[in-house]
Amino acid sequence: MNASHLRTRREFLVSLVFLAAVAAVPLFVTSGYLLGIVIVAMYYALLAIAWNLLAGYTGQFSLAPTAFAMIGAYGTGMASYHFGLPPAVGVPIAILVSAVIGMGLGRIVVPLRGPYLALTTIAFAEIVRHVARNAHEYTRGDFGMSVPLISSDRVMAFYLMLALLVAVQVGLYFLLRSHAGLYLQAIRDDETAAAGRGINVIFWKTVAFTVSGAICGFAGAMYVHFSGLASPDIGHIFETGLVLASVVIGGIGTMIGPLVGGFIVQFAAEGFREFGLRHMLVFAAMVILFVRFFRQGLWGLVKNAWDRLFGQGAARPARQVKEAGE
Amino acid sequence: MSLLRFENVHKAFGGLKALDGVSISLEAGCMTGLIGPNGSGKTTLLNVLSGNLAPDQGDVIFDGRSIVGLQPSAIARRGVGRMFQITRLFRRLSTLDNLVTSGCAFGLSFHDALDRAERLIEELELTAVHDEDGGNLSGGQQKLLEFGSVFMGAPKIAVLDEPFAAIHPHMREVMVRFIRERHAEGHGFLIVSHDLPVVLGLTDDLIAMNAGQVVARGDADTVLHDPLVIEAYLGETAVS
Amino acid sequence: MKRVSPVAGALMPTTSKRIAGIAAAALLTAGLASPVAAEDGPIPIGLSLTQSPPGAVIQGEEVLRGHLIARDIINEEGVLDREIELHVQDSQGIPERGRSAVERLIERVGVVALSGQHQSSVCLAEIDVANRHNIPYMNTNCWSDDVRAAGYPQVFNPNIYNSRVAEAMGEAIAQLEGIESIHALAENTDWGIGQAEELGKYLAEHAPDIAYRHDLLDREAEDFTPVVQRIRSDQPDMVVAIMLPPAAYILMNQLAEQGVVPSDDTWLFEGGGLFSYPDFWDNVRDSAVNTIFFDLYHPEMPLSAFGERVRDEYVERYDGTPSRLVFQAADSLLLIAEAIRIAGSTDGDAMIEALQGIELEGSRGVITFSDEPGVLYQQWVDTPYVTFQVTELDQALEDTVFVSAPGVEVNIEALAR
Amino acid sequence: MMTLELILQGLVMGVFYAMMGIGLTLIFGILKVVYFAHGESFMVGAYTYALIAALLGLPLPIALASAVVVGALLAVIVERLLIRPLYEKFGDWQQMRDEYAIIVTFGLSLFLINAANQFLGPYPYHGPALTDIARFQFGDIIIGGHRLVAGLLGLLILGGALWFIQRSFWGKQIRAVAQNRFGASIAGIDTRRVSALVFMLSGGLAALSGALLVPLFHAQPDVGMVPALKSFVIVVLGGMGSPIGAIIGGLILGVLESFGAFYVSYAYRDTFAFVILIAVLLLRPQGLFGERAREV
Repeated sequence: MNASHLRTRREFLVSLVFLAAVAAVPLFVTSGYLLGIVIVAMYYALLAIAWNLLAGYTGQFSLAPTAFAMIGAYGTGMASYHFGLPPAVGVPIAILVSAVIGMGLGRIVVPLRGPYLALTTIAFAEIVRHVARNAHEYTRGDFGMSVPLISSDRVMAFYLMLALLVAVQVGLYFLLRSHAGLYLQAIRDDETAAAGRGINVIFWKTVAFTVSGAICGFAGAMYVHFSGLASPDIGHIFETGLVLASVVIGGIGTMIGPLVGGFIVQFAAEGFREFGLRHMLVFAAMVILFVRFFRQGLWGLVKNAWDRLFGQGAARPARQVKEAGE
Repeated sequence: MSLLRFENVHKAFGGLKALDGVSISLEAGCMTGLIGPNGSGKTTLLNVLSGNLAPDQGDVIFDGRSIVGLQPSAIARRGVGRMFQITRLFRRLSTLDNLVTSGCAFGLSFHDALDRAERLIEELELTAVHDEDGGNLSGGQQKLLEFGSVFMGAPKIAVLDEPFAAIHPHMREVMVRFIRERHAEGHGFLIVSHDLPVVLGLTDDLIAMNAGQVVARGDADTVLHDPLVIEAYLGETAVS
Repeated sequence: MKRVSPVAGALMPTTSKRIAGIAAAALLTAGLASPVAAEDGPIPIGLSLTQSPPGAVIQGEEVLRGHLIARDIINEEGVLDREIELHVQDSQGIPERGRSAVERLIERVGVVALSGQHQSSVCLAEIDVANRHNIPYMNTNCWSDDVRAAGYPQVFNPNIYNSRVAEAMGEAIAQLEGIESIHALAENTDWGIGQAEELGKYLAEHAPDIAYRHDLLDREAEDFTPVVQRIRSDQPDMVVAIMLPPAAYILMNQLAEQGVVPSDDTWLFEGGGLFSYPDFWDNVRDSAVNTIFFDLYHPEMPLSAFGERVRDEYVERYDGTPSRLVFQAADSLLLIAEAIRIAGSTDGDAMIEALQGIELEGSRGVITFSDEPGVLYQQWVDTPYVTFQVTELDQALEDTVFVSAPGVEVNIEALAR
Repeated sequence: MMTLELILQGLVMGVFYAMMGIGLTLIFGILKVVYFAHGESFMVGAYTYALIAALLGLPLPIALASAVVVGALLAVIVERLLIRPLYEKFGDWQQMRDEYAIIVTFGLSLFLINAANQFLGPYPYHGPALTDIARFQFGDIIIGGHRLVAGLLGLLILGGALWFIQRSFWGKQIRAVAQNRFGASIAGIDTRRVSALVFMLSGGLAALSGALLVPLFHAQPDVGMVPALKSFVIVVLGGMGSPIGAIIGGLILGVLESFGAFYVSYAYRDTFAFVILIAVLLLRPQGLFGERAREV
């Protein structure tokens, strides 16, 4: 077994344990409010996972995850609002549309790196949001569109969202386990070297954008059928901030980090309501502190603590090898 | 018929003519050294070959077909293995994964890639850092790893840009041995280096470049005594 | 009616439930757990309003002030010998946050009624929750017709609604003399677009000679010079602004900057109820002079004893003139308190029934709710409104010139130009 | 005539955009990262001017100067606390600098917006105009009094900033660090001080831009978001790292927006910038005045 696969499998197994714990929540918690929080947390986790595929595994620092959620949301929203189509038709449309747009964007931004990519994608996200806000005849403008609920039963909605989350996580595991996972990480680490080793960089980057866009679109579509409203706020720049924060707090470039991070960010946002007015303030401060001082994220902290306690890594501290080499 | 042919290749950056009508022909299984002072156009030539730069004019024929305009990855898969002057590898993948990734990309099945990677790790004496992230390896180990990555495929020609710069003498020995063995198996080599002694230890076939042009081609004796080459190196005899 | 608190259920002290409770508490932050109100303690009422961006924070502050004042007045006597206790949640103007805020209020705090929302998009998300939990929902200031048309029996609307505003503005405009062309500028929300379109419809019917056009503006924008230039070159007889602050302030100032208003040629009609915002004169200067304002409150409007109390308290506490939002908020809470009193309990059905038949002297008139379906559903149909004209810089509301009110003809002589 | 007026109005807006953009482009120049909290320097400048001039009633020049000082100070503190690791620590940090820079400045932006909302309240503040003249009229062209005065003042300051960057001793050091941080440090340039200087300069200019615009725009917590996004656009338009490019990019964007809003759509006024951004990045990624980076 090689290291990347071992790491991926370990993280995947831990994430399965986590998801199993989440699946048990409705057995103990009947409060619709709490279930609602967990559903929204799963939405953020999905966006975080999708963004992590791009940024953490492929090195493509896109700032458009919530734009794709919005595309998905409006895909099913407009299908339902204008044509009366049910979610069973609207959601697949939403996935298709966001995947196609993801593919287009991915293909277009192939030559761009780092800050240039960040700016192009934020511009794309802002254009999508501006169109949603201003194309009133189609999108109903700033107030958004009412969308039918996928299920009036919270527990049902909960398990639908969970099913999506599990499916995405399993799908991602198989993607990362295949040679594709190695290719994406190779592109992340050095695009030129990847191309020099025969990896079709254009193709794989586009794949990453397409898959990521489709997951975001799927999540956005499910989310509006839960919340009942497709609005431009889904794509607000603050929401993008929450997604990035989820990944960073959980641990970027890991399978488990974004999943847990999405839950943490949503719970923290709700929990800080206790602070009344200051909740956004506290939350922003937390993001800064985390990224400044705990940059490996929680998963990194857990892993280090584990290694220290149970020794497996103590024999070969990575830092020393590196210092010796330089 | 030759394996690789540069036909009157031109490339300019602004007003600077980096390549000014270069024509070179290399045979299959060659072992050729490319020498020349700094800024003579060697690296630009390699970039044109590997598809990282498009020539302004001229053609590059590899294995009977023009490769101008192809993606770098496609050129690599056709059998041009490239090692960069500044070591390029996948810093957050382990040594093994670096090799396996390259192997898969060159068309091996996962299991074949794994087998070959293990053999190469042994051959290149990288066993101690088998599971270490590429970014944590020492400079010499990284160079060896990059070397191994190129040979996860079956390059018809391996292009090495300054492969021996600033690495431990023992690792250099490993590398030289490795090159000799592969050459014996039929892989061609184009070695770009300032380090004349090492190049001369490997090959007797030299190409000398200066100011974007090929100034001499032939065996070491001829090339090193060519007046143009001496002129090019004048003041640069203390080659690094 | 059975209304077992789900939270109480989850925290019941059987072993498995206790473990679940601990697990939930560990999962969430510890702060989330909070006790459910006791039967004889204060009556918890939930407020969901905007306290931080990107929502309309200024409105939220006014709504909160109105509720605080009304709470103190109501608590002087108490309701069913209990006090009213307000629980405030920040909805940030984001529908999803609003939905989660009211769920939290209902399930964690156990509020018996909801009030305070002032942004239509958030209202639309919140009323579903109120409906599901059968909790009375007092719509303090969402003007969107859709909130009414949803037809939820829990939702009561003691404020004005879009189509009525457009009608009121149209009535006043149609009576002005010499107006041949109107250029309306509306923000890109249901509210702005709805009003601009309704106004166009009304004018097409009642004053077909007036050439009417409207443009939509982005309420996030900060420079409206191009549209102002367009207006300057077209020289319409009236500009109608249907925007909210801060975009509305910026637009008005930029109209003045280009000399479009105040002028002899062009009226400005303001349809967003801006004048009564406490920061109006800090932000708008020349362009306010000779502008006609639509609003829901004017000192010449008769106030009830309750209304006067609210006004006086506001002046004393916050040193300014209260806006309509303060009265709307006070009315909202008063209605809830009265409903509890009539129902004799905090049961949802009983309160809703009480509200449906209520006849309550609010701050600005007797409030009743219509049962006609559609945009009038559970709407206070006779919501008072007023148009008035500002004639001087820094004018106080009481010194402005009263122009018209429901049933009152436009006082054309009074109008300055 | 309308054309001339649209150009003039666009140029004036362009001056303010340029004041934002020049700082962002300098930061990009020396650090090669996107700085997301730039809009909050603008916000801080707008508040400082409005509060000092309107509430304390101090003379306008003092209010303007205070805005610059507060904006510069904030930026320097941010540089010290959050940005310095970007160039002090290598290894691990190098690998996710883009991520770190974007997330930390993004979080900072969120923090400052909410701090303003918390401590200064949600009410918009209006700053007094620099002149009592309501508007200037040249033939059919009308331009607001404050707008013109502030625009000219801004132009003057832009000229000064440009001189400072291109000609002064410090400016040369900034450009040396931008070209090659390592080389500059070997040549004896204190790169820390240069970084601090760049943040001071860009924070001060953004704050001044906010102060000059507050009589037109009003200070409120998220007032900096739109200008910040616009300044990204002009930095890309002008070529990342190029101060002259930022100025010309700002002017071009101002004029394009002016025409776009007038002839195409008012509602989409703020969308044009992003379309321009994507077009530039795809067609000419080095911008109008930037140099194409050589790769490999």
